[in-house]
Amino acid sequence: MTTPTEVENPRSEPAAAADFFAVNSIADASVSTGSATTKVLGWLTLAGLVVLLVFAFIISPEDSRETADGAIIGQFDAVRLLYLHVPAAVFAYVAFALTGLGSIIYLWKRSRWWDHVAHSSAEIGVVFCGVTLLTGVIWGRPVWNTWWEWGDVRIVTTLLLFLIFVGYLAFRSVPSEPRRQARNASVLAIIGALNIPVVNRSVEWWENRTLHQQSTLEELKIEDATLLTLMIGFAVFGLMFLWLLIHRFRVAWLAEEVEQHGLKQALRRRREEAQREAMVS
Amino acid sequence: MGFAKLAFLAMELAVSLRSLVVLLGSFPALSGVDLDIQSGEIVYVRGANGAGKTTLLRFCAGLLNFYSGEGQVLGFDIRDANSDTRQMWRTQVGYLGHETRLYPDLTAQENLAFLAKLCRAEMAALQYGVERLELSQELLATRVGSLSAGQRRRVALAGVVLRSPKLWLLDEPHASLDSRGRSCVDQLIVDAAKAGATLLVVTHEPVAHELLEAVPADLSVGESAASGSATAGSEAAGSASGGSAIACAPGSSRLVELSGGAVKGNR
Amino acid sequence: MTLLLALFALTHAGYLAAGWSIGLLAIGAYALSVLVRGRALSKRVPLSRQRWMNSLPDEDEQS
Amino acid sequence: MNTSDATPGHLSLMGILRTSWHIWRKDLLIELRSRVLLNQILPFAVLVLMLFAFALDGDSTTLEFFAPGLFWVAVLLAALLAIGRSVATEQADATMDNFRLGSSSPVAVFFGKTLVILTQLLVLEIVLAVGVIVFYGARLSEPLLFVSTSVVATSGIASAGTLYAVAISKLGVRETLLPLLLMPALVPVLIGATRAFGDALGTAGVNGWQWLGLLGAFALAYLTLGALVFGSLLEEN
Repeated sequence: MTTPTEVENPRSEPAAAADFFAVNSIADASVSTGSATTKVLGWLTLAGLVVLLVFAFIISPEDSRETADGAIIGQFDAVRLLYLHVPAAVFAYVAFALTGLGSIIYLWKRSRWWDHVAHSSAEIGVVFCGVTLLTGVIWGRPVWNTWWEWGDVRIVTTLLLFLIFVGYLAFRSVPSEPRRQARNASVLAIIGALNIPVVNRSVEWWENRTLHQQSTLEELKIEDATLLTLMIGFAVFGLMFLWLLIHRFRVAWLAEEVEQHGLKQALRRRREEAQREAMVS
Repeated sequence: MGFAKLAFLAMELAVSLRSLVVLLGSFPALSGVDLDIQSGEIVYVRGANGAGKTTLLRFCAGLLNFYSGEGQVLGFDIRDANSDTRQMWRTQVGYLGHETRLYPDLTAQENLAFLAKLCRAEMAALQYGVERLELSQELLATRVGSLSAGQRRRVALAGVVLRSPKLWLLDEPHASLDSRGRSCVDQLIVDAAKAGATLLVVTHEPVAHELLEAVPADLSVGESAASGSATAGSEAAGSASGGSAIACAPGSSRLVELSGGAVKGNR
Repeated sequence: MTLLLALFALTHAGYLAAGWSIGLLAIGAYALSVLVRGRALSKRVPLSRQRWMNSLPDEDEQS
Repeated sequence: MNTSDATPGHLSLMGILRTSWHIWRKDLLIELRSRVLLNQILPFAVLVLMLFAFALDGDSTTLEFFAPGLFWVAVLLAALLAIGRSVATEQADATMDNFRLGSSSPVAVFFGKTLVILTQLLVLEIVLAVGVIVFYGARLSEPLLFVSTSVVATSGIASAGTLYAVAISKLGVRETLLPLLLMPALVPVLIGATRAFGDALGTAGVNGWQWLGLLGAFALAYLTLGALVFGSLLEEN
């Protein structure tokens, strides 16, 4: 990752309190979470998105092939939705895996840095997961002739994963003691991440049939343009994920800064109060 | 001399805190406490609402983590995050908070028996608690939910007594007690200190002079340790630990004022 | 018009347009909300604590 | 009979089991006095069975076929109440502090509370079993599988429930948040237990014992996880 890696455990430096107050020049503060790196990243993402759209709608062919008995089958134009659906799904899973990883490291090292990574990643994961479900439903209608298929393992697993992390975010949105929240949220995230394989297995055993492409790449009768478009999709979503993660992380970091600032002021006020009282008596 | 003083510091201080900051959420309930309490001492803590009295007690009970500072309680370094150490620390304190921590659906007897089992106290200790708090058989057989506030308080205190704690942390033990209950508690406090326990008692009422002087006053009543507010923390720390290394008699008592989450020396 | 509708039905263009636009709009809206939150918060934090502004000296590095 | 002399006896297995047992007995005593399970949660569970019958138009074939799933949904709904009640018991007068200040390890508290919920739900399941047999016409073809599925699946529900309930016990919104967190996590139990019951009640041609294995792994995972993290969940800040 880029710049924010320099920041290690912002909580563990109460000693810097004094000069922080001396500066206190909030008026000329910056007004965004952007930096040179993220600007480049952002433009690259947007440019990539345009390229992706061009490839998805114009260059890549529609999915159709002839079976042995002469019928023409395939997803036809609907395949173009997969260039959004598949990368979003993959990076939703990546995001949740990162949340699980960040939570484990948080419990181990107790550095708020990793807690912010976990929280940020979960939020992005929920957005991507929502997009996955939405496009999946829209794609299923023309191709499977049904909006939703309970017999399908991946779609059910993904919905559950979505709900688990919606719950995680709901937990995090309730204001409470910050360290306890971070600790308990980490536990929730780890359980949630561990649930993925369990849910997946159980849904698969549940109904031993599945509509889903066993492996999307295999089924898509890999034509060069199709594969290339999918790869572009992965690249664009990778950049997008990184951009979102960095910005969201900085939001979390700023929120903690504000909290720390409030804490230091509260501490100062409280000490003044103590001194005043001592003077009186 | 140096050795004697060191030994004194190691052996005799039941509680020793330096610049202790404790957060509740992101509010600094304790903003820098410097406090030394010797074994066998009774320290009354007074202060306005929100001064941090309850937080100080809960911290000393090992129930809260701190933000910055250092020190020890009953010989346990407060920086030691090991959960076993923490557990041992907690088992040696007797903490009475605002809540009575009793189950309203159980009788007083059942509540006390459960508490005794949780901390593995012996039946004799339970019996001692029952006697000291003058709990009648009839009261013991009553559901806690239908006891009066004062009676519940006495049951809760018996629950503290049965732990035979080394450090007593009592949050307004007089609350909702009648005069007989109060004198009962006062006597309990003095006796516990004489038996070698250390007591930290939060009170809103003016502490009666006869209480503070119930013990030989010639042995450093009040001026042993607590001094310095938080902002002067560093210099106060030196004087507080070094200044008055006079052993106090078991049962000697003093008053400490808490305001703005910091202790200031009194008398 | 009916021809256009028929074309939509035949080529799944409606599904395609809906899927892509809703998907990208959702992500775009989220990105925007992150930026807005960041802007609001960074007004309340001194510049010296926003370390990604790498033009500034990192004064807290030692602590 | 060790007293509070700070030996690390609180870590011994016997110490943990003894404390769990005391917590179990204490909660059952409270239940005997307050009758919340008997007077409120049990009737509610039976009511749920009735609601299903209304929703499915009282069709006896449908009800018999779906009896396993309906049974477990009723259990899950009642479990939410039982778990909420179990935490509320400790929340009323800060009795959670007694556990923190006690000399036993937090693991004992976790096991004890799990055991309480397990017991209560098993009692509830006996009533529900009679309910599906009487109301839905379910036929018990494999009693052993039926009983072992109940015990194992309910252990999973109880341990996961205790874990989640304590993780959010300090929040004011815990009643509304608990279902959102707990239900997705319990989906594997619902699937597994329904399938195993399908075998036990003879409505599905599957191997129920295989599903019992999944349920066992789930329960074991949550019991282990709970034992590992419960201490930090109990801490205040």
